[in-house]
Amino acid sequence: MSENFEPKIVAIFCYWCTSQAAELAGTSRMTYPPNVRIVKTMCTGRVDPQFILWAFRNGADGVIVSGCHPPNDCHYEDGNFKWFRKYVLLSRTLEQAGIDPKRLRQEWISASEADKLKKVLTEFTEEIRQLGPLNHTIREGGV
Amino acid sequence: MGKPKVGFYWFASCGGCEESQVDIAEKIVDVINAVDIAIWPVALDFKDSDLERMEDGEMVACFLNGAITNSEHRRIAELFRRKSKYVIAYGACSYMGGIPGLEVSKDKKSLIERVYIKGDIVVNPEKKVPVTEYTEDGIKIDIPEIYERPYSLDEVIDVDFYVPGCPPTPNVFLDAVNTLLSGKIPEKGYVFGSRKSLCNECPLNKTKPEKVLVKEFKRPHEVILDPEKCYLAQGVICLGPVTRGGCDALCIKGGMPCTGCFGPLDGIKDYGAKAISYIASILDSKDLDEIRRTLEKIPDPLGTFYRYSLPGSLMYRKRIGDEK
Amino acid sequence: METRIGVYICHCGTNIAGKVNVDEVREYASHLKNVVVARNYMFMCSEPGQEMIIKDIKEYGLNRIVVAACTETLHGHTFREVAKKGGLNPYLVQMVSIREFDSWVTEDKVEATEKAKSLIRAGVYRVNYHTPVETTTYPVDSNVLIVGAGIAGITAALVLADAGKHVYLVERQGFIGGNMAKFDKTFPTLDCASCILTPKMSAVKNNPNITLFTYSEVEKIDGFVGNFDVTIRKKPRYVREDLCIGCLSCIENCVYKEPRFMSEFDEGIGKRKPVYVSFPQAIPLVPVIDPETCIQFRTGKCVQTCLKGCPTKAIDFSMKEEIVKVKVGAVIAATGFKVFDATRDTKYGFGRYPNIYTTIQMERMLNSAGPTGGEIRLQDGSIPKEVAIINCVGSRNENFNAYCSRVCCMIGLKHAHMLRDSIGANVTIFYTDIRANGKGYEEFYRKVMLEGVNFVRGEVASIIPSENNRLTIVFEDTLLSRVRKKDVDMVILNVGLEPHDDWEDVRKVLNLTCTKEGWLMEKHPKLAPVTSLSDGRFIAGAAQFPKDIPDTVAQAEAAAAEAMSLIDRGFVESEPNVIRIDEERCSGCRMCISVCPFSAITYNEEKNIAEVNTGLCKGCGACAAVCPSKAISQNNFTDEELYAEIMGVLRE
Amino acid sequence: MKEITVSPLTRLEGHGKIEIFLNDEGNVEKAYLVIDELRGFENFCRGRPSEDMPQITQRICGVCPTAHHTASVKALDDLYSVQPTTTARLIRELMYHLFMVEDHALHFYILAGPDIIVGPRAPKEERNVVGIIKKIGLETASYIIKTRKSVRDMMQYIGGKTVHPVFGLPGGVAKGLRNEDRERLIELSKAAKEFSIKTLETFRNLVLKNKEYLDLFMSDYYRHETYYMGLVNSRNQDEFYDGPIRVVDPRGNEYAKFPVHDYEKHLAEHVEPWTFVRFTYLRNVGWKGFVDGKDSGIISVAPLARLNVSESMATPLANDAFGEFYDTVGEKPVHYTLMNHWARVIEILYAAEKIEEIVNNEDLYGKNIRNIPQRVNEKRTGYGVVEAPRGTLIHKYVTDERGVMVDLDLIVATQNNAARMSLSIDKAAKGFIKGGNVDDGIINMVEMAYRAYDPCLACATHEITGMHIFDLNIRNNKGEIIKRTVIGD
Repeated sequence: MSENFEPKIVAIFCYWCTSQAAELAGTSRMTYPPNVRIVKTMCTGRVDPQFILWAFRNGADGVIVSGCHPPNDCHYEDGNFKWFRKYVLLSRTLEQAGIDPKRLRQEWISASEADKLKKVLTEFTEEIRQLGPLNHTIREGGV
Repeated sequence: MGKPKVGFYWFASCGGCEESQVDIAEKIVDVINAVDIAIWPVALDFKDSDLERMEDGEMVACFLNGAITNSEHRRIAELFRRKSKYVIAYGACSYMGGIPGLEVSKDKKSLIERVYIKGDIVVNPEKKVPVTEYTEDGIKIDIPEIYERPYSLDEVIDVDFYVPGCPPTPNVFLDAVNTLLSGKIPEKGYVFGSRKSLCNECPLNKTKPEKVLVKEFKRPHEVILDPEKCYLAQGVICLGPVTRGGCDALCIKGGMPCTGCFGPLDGIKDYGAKAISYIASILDSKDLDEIRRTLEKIPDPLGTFYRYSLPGSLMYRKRIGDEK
Repeated sequence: METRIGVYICHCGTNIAGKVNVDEVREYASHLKNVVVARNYMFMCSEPGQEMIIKDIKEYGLNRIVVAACTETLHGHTFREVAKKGGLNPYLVQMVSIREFDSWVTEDKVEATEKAKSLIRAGVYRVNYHTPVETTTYPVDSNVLIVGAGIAGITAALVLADAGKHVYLVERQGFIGGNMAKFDKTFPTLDCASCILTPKMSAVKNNPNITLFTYSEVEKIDGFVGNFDVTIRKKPRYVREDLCIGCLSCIENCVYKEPRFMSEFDEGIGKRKPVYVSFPQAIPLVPVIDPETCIQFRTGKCVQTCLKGCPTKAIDFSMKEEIVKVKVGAVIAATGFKVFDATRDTKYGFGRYPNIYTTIQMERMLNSAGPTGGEIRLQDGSIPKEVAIINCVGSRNENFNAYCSRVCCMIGLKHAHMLRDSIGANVTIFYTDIRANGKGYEEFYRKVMLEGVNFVRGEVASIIPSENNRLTIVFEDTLLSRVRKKDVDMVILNVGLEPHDDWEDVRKVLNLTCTKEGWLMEKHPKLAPVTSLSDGRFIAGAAQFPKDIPDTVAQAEAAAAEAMSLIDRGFVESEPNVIRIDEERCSGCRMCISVCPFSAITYNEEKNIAEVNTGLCKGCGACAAVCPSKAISQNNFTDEELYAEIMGVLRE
Repeated sequence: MKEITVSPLTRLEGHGKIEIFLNDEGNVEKAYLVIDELRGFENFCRGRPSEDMPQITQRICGVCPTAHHTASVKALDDLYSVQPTTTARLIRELMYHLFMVEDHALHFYILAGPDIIVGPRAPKEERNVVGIIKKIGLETASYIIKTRKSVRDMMQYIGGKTVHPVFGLPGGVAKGLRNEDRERLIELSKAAKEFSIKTLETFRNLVLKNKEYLDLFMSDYYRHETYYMGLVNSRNQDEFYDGPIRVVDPRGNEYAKFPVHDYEKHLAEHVEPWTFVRFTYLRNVGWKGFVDGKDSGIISVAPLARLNVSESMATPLANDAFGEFYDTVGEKPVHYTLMNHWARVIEILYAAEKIEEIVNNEDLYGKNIRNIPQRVNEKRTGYGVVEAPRGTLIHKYVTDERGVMVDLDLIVATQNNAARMSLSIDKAAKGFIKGGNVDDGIINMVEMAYRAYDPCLACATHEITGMHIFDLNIRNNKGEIIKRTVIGD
């Protein structure tokens, strides 16, 4: 693993909880590694496992998905559970396929937990740095 | 102008694709009358040399089945690409990698050891294993370079159309042949078969409740399935919703759920991921531990959801040439 | 049409420009594919900033806008309006947060600049796939459905009716008033419950804007916010409301001379006849005939003295169930609570030994209109001298309900006071903690203490009968850490509050969410306590969680105000992020229907496809994630937009 | 001197190549059958649920999927200690015998047919289906195609799919038959029987009445005296679905008879570095290299072997044909490789008679088609065996307590024949190629030596990825490829 390896991390956050926490982290001027790039969906229930694989395929070394705390915080009743179920099954599949499941992280971060967001993102970036690059080349062709 | 020339060929495959072509039965006479089969190893004694002698683009179409697993396959595939106007990936192995594509997730070294040294009844005290270049008493035998993993055809050459199925049904094969003969050439990347999923043509779809929510996924040998009721609604994994139709729901009519050999529908980037998405989503639980426990009972997600499509999936992205 | 993108990078004073090299970023952005113009500016949200964009739209023929500034939450609306003014569909704008998600959270300037580039790249890739989104508006029906006619439902109904809205008030019991109608006095003011409730009940009856459905249940609610279609099932009471004059002579003339059957209203300590009213001032004052106990229904051979005695011949044994359909714009759920069934916790001996009552039975006993006429007597007819009140029965207990039922402490204090006051009994309250945190509550607690009521901080282990029909309470005195015993004549179990047994069904019919115990869920525990997660459906009273009368009334008024706010606006705007279903691709597999939390998708059997009601769709996109046929796409969050954005943040 | 490349080899199920080395006189020094790819079924089946094995392992071969499917399901029965119900077993057997009829017919008419019907040395443009049609007439050809189709349609009805059926589950089958199916089945069984009688007649007319052919069939170039192996029933009669494995020595005496659970005691595999196929041989006789005779453990399987291990056939017409076969050839066991073709058509007749028997069995139409296996909470091992058209096929599975595969061993028919096939290639090449003279007809006669086994190299190389490039290289004794000549030029 090269010394100057900078992991690329995609963070998919739900609009109502974790994106708001990320905004709060911003307004509170909390810093975390710039490796993390946030992509928003309305709900983690919208997250299709294809997005995760697409991110890995396009060069992500780690992907984190975070939504509202279960059981009741989800703005759409139980989107967080829907994501969690997909996450559990996808994680096991990644492991079988030889992709370290640690590269896909799942969190619950509420709108008020900017400190947790900072901690998790910092930790995750470090963890992926330790794991090293996921050597997958980009395939030709666009979307 | 003579009859259009077509070719059939096999790479790493099981022969089921050829069977499916032979299974058009009496219609084979029509096909033979309509086209000039330039190469078809299962039935005709034309050789590679006949292929090499052809002009570039001399064949209108070739139907290539089987995955690409060695340098010889690749050479022949490239030859077909040159000689043929349209290349059709025929069958699940060629289209998506197929069942032997599951090999992708395994370690090749352990395989060699398992098969040739530790095989259950192998007697091999000298630990001889096959080599790619064997020399003895001035005799030299070459074996083509075997790739680290199987590839779907479009990972190796440009493919125009796809005929799905493991194997394709005779009907979908005939559809492809007739479409091409009619001159109504579909757009590049077209996959023959239905535009809709298996559910659309499944005889059990009408028995499916409006909401399908499952408390537990059962394995087919653990229960007696009601053949008159949607298998998914009975808690058995059926990949009908995520699988292209056009197969006439043969497995369903045979009393078993769909395992996905026709592959994904248009616009789906990764079959297995999409299957995971809906299977996981219909699990009826709002308890994190219970979710883990219940999903743990699906013993083999990779083999279940990527049974036919692992090499061509988003999971793997190393292409030929990237290996070295 | 050719895609022409304009990229606008805001300095936000030094908030962004202090960390991000905005010129470098602009230069970078200007070379991205399809970008026609890229600019940076001090304050993009300012009037000149906005004007700049509008001018560019016209001048450069822009058809997509990327604004790299603060966040969507903060200024998304602003820039959508800008696009609109420039003649573009507002959803052809993509906001990229390079302040909250970059300059404010990144230490290093170079890194912040690089990150800004990648975020803008993602925005540019994404905006290529944006399509115009049209929202629609729907008119709102001005009628309101209120489910449950306890004090919460009654209050909300009156507020709305007084404002000129028409209310359909549905009560499953034969008479309105709910639990409050059973009470004798209310804490801490000790005013008579019926004195304050009865006028409101009459007002409900007399208000032309209120249509009252008693002995009725809501069968289902179709439609969506502003346009609900409600189906109400009226059970037959066998006394016709249109003919009955409320003289109650049918009850008097019943073949049963004496009441013989357990009265539900009296919580099992009083009796009624097969034809009955809950209490003499019941609203509506139209008796109900109980077919389970009425001889005519059981044998078909009654002499029907009730009918003979009825001056208007209002009794009609052939009445059938009736289905009524109404249209409303909003729904208020005020379905109330039930009390904990004290037999479930066997250590209290409730139901097995005499002289053990629940608080709600005590309310009936204390009530002068109740079965005992307000007399407190032991079963042998004597007056109890020693009474124990045991708090937290079924509450604050992991085996039953972990939560505090909030009202019991005050009820216990009230009963202690009333028992001392009326019969001079010696009262001991066994408590866990006394919680008296309302207006005047602590003062009342102090007053009762000074009156000589005994307080024992104790955990009751068991109640067993002892000599002379007395009861022995074995308890741990938690202050002394000692097991003690006390003999009493009567025990009052201060039972907690619970959701109704059929809360799951109610929840489904009303399409609301519940906590795991079954309490209705509010949209936000603090900021939206009367709004539910389903648009146009509001919640009031103890159905949400145990609460006392003042809180219940306040919440009911708030729910009424919320409903009114919706109605008076007159229209609802559809959610922009709704989904669309492509008929050509849909295979009718129904996975989307299985995951939709809002029942917005239905199955069209004839066409074998799924169809969405965009009025019900809230735009979570769960179905789009699931759809195995890629037939569903979510506005502003299509697969292509998200793939492009993910690719954008990753590509160098 | 010339070098000959024939690629791909044709009209077989599988993939590999033949390397022939010539000495200075242009005679064959040594010929190798080389199989050159790795498919890894024994690798990637690990970690898969055992109940998926019938559907996964059959992807080894699309020509004989029913054989793998059935061997696999039987291994699962054993693994879960559950017996199929009477009805289920009959359904499986019905499917299996239908499969035997169509598969043997495919080989006889389509794959090997050109050699027999059109002629070994006919021009290659004619050595195919079209040539056959020309020779036998469109009407007869249509009859063959239609009969085969009706058999395969029935297989689809029973098994879900013809190629890669889905119906097998431990303890039974997924789908039962109904009383309404009876008429169609009886009709089909009659058609199959008629077809099999006609096929035997065709063989008699083409080969037995043609001295040139008969001489070729009984040519020493195609003869090896080896051991033979196959399943038999309790009366030592040819059996496809179940039974003990019987081995006879080159003289025809019983050498061993054992249940499949004991296969590890009796069989062993030899590895050569120049090919990916493993060579099965008799462990207790031992590996003596590529030689035949009583002291060499090389065995042979497939139709000829099955007849050789049998004392008679269980059905009357097939038994008559069995008698005729041994009387005509005049030895037992018969050691001529090409006699596999005759044995094959006798087996078609046998299978057809069995079908007739099964469809008239009332139990076939029963409702009880599954016994549910008891949950296994322990590591288990299960064995399954069938006679595939191409010979004895063994599946052995080892699972963990969840019923997930931790290990498996597959002994496939062509693997059992691999050593003898190498002998055949070598012997035929040495016999036919003299003084460097090679032409298309000669090469085809070498190819006929392996084709008679109806080899399924896809099967043989289940551990091998891919197949189908079947080169024929002829080199000098220094191993150099000398000159490139293309057959047919």
